[in-house]
Amino acid sequence: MPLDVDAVVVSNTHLSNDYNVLVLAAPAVASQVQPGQFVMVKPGVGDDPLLRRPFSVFEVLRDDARVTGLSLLNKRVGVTTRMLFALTPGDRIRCLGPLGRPFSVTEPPERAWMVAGGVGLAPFATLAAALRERNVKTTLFYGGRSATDLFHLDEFRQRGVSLTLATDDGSRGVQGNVTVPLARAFCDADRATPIRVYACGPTAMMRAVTELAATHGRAIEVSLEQVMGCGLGGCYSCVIPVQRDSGPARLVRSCLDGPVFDGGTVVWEQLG
Amino acid sequence: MPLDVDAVVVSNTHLSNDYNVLVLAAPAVASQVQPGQFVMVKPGVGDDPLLRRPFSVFEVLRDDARVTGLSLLNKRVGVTTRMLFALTPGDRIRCLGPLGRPFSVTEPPERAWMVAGGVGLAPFATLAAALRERNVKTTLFYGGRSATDLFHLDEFRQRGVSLTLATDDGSRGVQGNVTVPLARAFCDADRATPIRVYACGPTAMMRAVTELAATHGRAIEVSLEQVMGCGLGGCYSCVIPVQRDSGPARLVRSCLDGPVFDGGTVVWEQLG
Amino acid sequence: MSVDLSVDIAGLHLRNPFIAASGCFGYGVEYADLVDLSTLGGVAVKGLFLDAREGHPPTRIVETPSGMLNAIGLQGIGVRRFVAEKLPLLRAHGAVVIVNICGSTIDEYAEVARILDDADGVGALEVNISCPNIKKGGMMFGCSLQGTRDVVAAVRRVTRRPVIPKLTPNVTDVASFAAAARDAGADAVSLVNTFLAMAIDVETRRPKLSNVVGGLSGPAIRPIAVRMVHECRQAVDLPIIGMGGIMTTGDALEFIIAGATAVQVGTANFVDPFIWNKLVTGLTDYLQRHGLATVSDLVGTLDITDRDTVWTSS
Amino acid sequence: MSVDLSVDIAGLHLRNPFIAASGCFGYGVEYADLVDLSTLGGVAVKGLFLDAREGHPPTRIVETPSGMLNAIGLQGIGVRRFVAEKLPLLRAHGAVVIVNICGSTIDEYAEVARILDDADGVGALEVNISCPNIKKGGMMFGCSLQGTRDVVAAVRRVTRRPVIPKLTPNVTDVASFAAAARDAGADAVSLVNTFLAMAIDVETRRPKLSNVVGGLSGPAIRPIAVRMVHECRQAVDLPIIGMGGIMTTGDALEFIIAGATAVQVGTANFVDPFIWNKLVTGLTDYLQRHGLATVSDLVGTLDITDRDTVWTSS
Ligand SMILES: Cc1cc2nc3c(=O)[nH]c(=O)nc-3n(C[C@H](O)[C@H](O)[C@H](O)COP(=O)(O)OP(=O)(O)OC[C@H]3O[C@@H](n4cnc5c(N)ncnc54)[C@H](O)[C@@H]3O)c2cc1C
Ligand SMILES: Cc1cc2nc3c(=O)[nH]c(=O)nc-3n(C[C@H](O)[C@H](O)[C@H](O)COP(=O)(O)OP(=O)(O)OC[C@H]3O[C@@H](n4cnc5c(N)ncnc54)[C@H](O)[C@@H]3O)c2cc1C
Ligand SMILES: Cc1cc2nc3c(=O)[nH]c(=O)nc-3n(C[C@H](O)[C@H](O)[C@H](O)COP(=O)(O)O)c2cc1C
Ligand SMILES: Cc1cc2nc3c(=O)[nH]c(=O)nc-3n(C[C@H](O)[C@H](O)[C@H](O)COP(=O)(O)O)c2cc1C
Ligand code: FES
Ligand code: FES
Repeated sequence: MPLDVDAVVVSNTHLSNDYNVLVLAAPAVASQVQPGQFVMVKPGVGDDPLLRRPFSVFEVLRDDARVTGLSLLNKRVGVTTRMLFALTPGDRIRCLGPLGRPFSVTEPPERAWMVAGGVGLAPFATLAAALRERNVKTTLFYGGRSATDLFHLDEFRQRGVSLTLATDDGSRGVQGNVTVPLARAFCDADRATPIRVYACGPTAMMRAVTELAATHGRAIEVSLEQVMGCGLGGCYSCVIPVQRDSGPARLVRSCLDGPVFDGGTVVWEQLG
Repeated sequence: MPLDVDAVVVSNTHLSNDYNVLVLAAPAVASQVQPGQFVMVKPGVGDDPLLRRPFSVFEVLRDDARVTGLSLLNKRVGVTTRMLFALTPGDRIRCLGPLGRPFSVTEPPERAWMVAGGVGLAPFATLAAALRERNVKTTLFYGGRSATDLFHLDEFRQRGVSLTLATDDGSRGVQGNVTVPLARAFCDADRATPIRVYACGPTAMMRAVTELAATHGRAIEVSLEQVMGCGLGGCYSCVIPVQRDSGPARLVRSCLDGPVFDGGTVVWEQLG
Repeated sequence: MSVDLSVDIAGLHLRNPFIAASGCFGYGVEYADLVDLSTLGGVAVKGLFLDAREGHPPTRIVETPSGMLNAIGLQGIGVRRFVAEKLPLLRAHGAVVIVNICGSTIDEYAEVARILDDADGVGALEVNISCPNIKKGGMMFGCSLQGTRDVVAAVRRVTRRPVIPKLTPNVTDVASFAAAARDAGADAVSLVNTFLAMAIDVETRRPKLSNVVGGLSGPAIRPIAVRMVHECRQAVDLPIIGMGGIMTTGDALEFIIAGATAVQVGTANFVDPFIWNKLVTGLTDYLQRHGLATVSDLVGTLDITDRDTVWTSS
Repeated sequence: MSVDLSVDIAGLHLRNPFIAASGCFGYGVEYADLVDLSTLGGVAVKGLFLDAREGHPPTRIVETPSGMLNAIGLQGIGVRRFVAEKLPLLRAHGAVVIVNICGSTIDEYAEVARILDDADGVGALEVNISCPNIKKGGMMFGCSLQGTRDVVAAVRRVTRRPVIPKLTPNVTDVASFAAAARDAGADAVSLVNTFLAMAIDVETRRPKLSNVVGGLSGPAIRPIAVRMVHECRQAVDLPIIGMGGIMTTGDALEFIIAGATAVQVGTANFVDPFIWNKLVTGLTDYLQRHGLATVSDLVGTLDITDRDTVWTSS
């Protein structure tokens, strides 16, 4: 059941000039989170900015077994993300969640390939933790502009995740888009081993990953980022063209039916 | 010449649940301030709240001889004052000033009586400093709801200001409005000694002080708080009915012609 | 002091004056887990045509200063599926249901109304003649006095339910539209719908909304909406459901004092889905503080005793 | 790349498209110490009647979400004192002066215009038929097509200066008013003036403004104003001066792309009196980045190629 809490900022760690990790004391929300779900947050006072903004839950934080809160991986792109970047401990923000359809957490023998572009890393920390609990062999394909834009690598490694990195400028990992090493991995993979692919990042990247997965006959789940007005199915702003059976594509609300979709059902050419 | 600076918050001292002193690093503004002048400030991001708000300069701060900034004495009453109350060091706010017509700083043998109600104390710290430079004998009549609402008493004493206090609940000084001890002082004062009265506080209080001063034939300057849109004469929002010669009252802009007015010229019964 | 929050609009009894605004609360059922629908004054469901509609492609909303533009395009399941699938659930949750009806033609409005008249659990019909997002229908009728009269009369003929036309603010004189609605048999009026508006992406030089223009809602429009409610109240003796940018109890009180018997809350529900309880508590407090026993003691009590005096210029 | 920011409006040459909006910049002289008036595109001075006026008693402004209401009531010194006392100073500072003229009758508009026609240093007349704050004149003319034509024609007859009626947004179809203005001899149109609106103090149940209603300005109204400029541009071939809530270069660009040749900045000047230099720098950057040599290469270049595809509902 989603809750709305006035969450206190516990810490705000700047990872680069644009990225930060914001830790919020919101145990009642955090303890319900499933991998791939999101929260709607609103920092600041006044009616401008007006609407909340959706953010994947990055980490669920624990003190021993007790859940204490959650973190967001934030990238500055506009007014709200700038505010989230500037917050200091003790500040408060509204935090509503958890919301949305989570990733399906697979089980052995299926393997998990998580494919992240930039801030698309966000949903994969919780997913990696859940996969680990089930002993799923997991690889993270992770691309960014350059080495300084790749974060939390050690944390993933510690969770037993194999890493394959790519950077636009080649300063770390393979040079180019994350789909470059991913395409190679698809070719190299044993046909007999089932693989489930999870992707989050720029739309063009998720589309390319979906096409690769289709070519290689792998299951693919994507976490889409549509503009959202409410996060609860009230406004019909967040629709995604989806084709689940024959007939024309239908516009479904990504806050209820997503943000995680079977990549094969998304009608990419009709997506904004 | 007024300047607009992006001032860093150096400190924010909470004096009570509603009052705080905000120190701003704004030397270029502060070094021009004359007693009774004000600044227009805007904290926060976004367009809500939209307009700046006027605040008297409370103190001009110095590091040895060098001016380093200024402080504001803030009382929480609405959206902007709530934001000013919540600021933390390192935050930034826009600060435009100094603006407006200052108090006339008198000279001996004239004595100065400063009459403050609540947050109306704000313009008197800089006035007291200027009076002291001229060796003017100065008294502060200062009223508040209760003892815990009277601030900076030691600072005024250190500047050689005599204090006469009043509280609504009698917890400090005379019980009642600050006009109670003031009325007595007017009666007790030597007719031959010239006295200039400066008042700032609730409108009803300033009106009462003006009437007392008129009765006793004393000069009276009041600092009025009209809602201000621009602080620069552009919007005509801040008008005050003033009668300077015969003929009807005229509406003059208090950001240019004030906020300090000769109390005797204000048409109090027509003032909002 | 115990206070009575209930109000009556054209014979429809509402537990309190707070209604979820059409298009901002889905079909109501989306919120049933979060909010006890029976504690709301009413639920105005998303605008319904006779048939299912696709709506506009994304981008469908854009945030603007203290407001938002929407061009959803009335995506919806059509009135028959609504009656079959959603209405029973709403009834089960104890919601007072106001159905927002749309049409591309007068006949379509009448047909939608007729189908709803046969259905159980419809409290009132809100006739959407003011949606700025569709080319045919909607604004076409809502910006013409004759169109307003024609649609209202056609719906009036086929239903026993209260008929509440929803007026557009995109007109010179909204009170004349309220009067036209009354003359054609309306039981009350809702106002305002959204303001026709647009936003441009200056880098691409293209409209931000796929539909080019959309409707502006939210606190930005509140002062205009309050003025329009005040004008209608002065000109026409018909119950008013007021809306436009209500975010707090204080905002709702502005509409009620200006003349609204009930209010709708739209955009604010996006920002705070748990707003309903706060509104009820806030209103209860206000009435108690002001020694008022009922909401109707407050409706239209704006005091505009002339305060003007004569001034000369400076 | 060097870019040319200058624009021509009906023969009036502006150094750049940024004009201080009437009523938001006093008589211009108030700002002369702060801002080099010759670096502005133009200065539209406070609305002037024939005689001095007292205006409304305070409270004259109220802040609203991302906007403000004003009911100043056109306090002013009258056109003759303006010509004698302010105009020479404005000329000395090198300002391009646009005089905003008002009248309670058509004769008064004409008389004010005639006096200004004789004066040196008047760049253009902006005819205020749209101020919502006065009972007679203003909106009375601005909300009627015939009134608009009559005022514009009367002013046209007595002046050689460019005549620029300023349109009210409080109408159903603003483009029809632009067309009426053009037919009556206008050289350009300004839009928008403020939106009639109100705010209520719920504790006292009295309007917050002494004048009950006032005009809404500021970023809150921007999306509606941009839409209206777009509509006028599509319907009428007349230069447009656009305004309403411009706070940044990006906002100004929305108006220019929608069809405005120049823009006015009002409320933003209250928030940031040093905005002018930022607007000029921002526009220069934008033109360079987009490889455009002049502002007119940008005017009305909104691309509304249809992006709609057919969807079915969900
Ligand atoms: C389910 C979901 C999960 C997300 N998780 C994260 C996350 O973990 N970390 C993170 O940094 N971001 C995440 N996002 C994206 C984040 O919501 C947007 O960056 C944010 O809404 C932008 O807000 P703003 O006020 O800073 O930008 P605005 O000032 O509103 O807009 C700036 C620019 O961003 C674009 N934009 C606005 N909203 C979105 C959106 N929802 N998606 C993409 N672009 C948008 C605008 O079109 C505009 O060009 C997620 C989005 C969704 C839908
Ligand atoms: C020249 C001048 C100097 C001032 N100096 C100080 C100072 O040193 N310290 C201080 O705390 N305050 C000072 N004030 C008052 C201060 O400007 C207001 O308290 C402030 O504008 C309220 O802003 P807000 O956003 O918090 O309130 P809002 O949310 O805007 O309004 C809350 C309430 O305050 C009232 N209000 C709004 N503006 C004013 C105003 N200008 N004066 C009085 N009431 C107002 C409103 O009507 C409303 O009832 C001064 C005012 C002026 C004109
Ligand atoms: C996303 C969205 C969808 C809307 N859909 C409808 C609708 O279907 N029918 C209708 O009459 N009004 C519709 N409206 C208008 C609202 O019901 C309401 O009149 C308007 O938003 C003003 O209220 P608010 O400022 O509280 O949102 C919609 C508004 C929004 C924001
Ligand atoms: C305080 C104030 C006074 C105004 N006075 C006038 C006026 O005298 N004549 C006029 O045509 N418009 C007047 N306006 C309207 C502005 O010129 C402008 O059209 C409107 O404010 C929208 O622009 P903005 O949002 O940039 O302020 C006034 C606006 C404000 C805020
Ligand atoms: S965000 Fe409102 S319906 Fe999905
Ligand atoms: S505050 Fe604008 S004229 Fe005084």
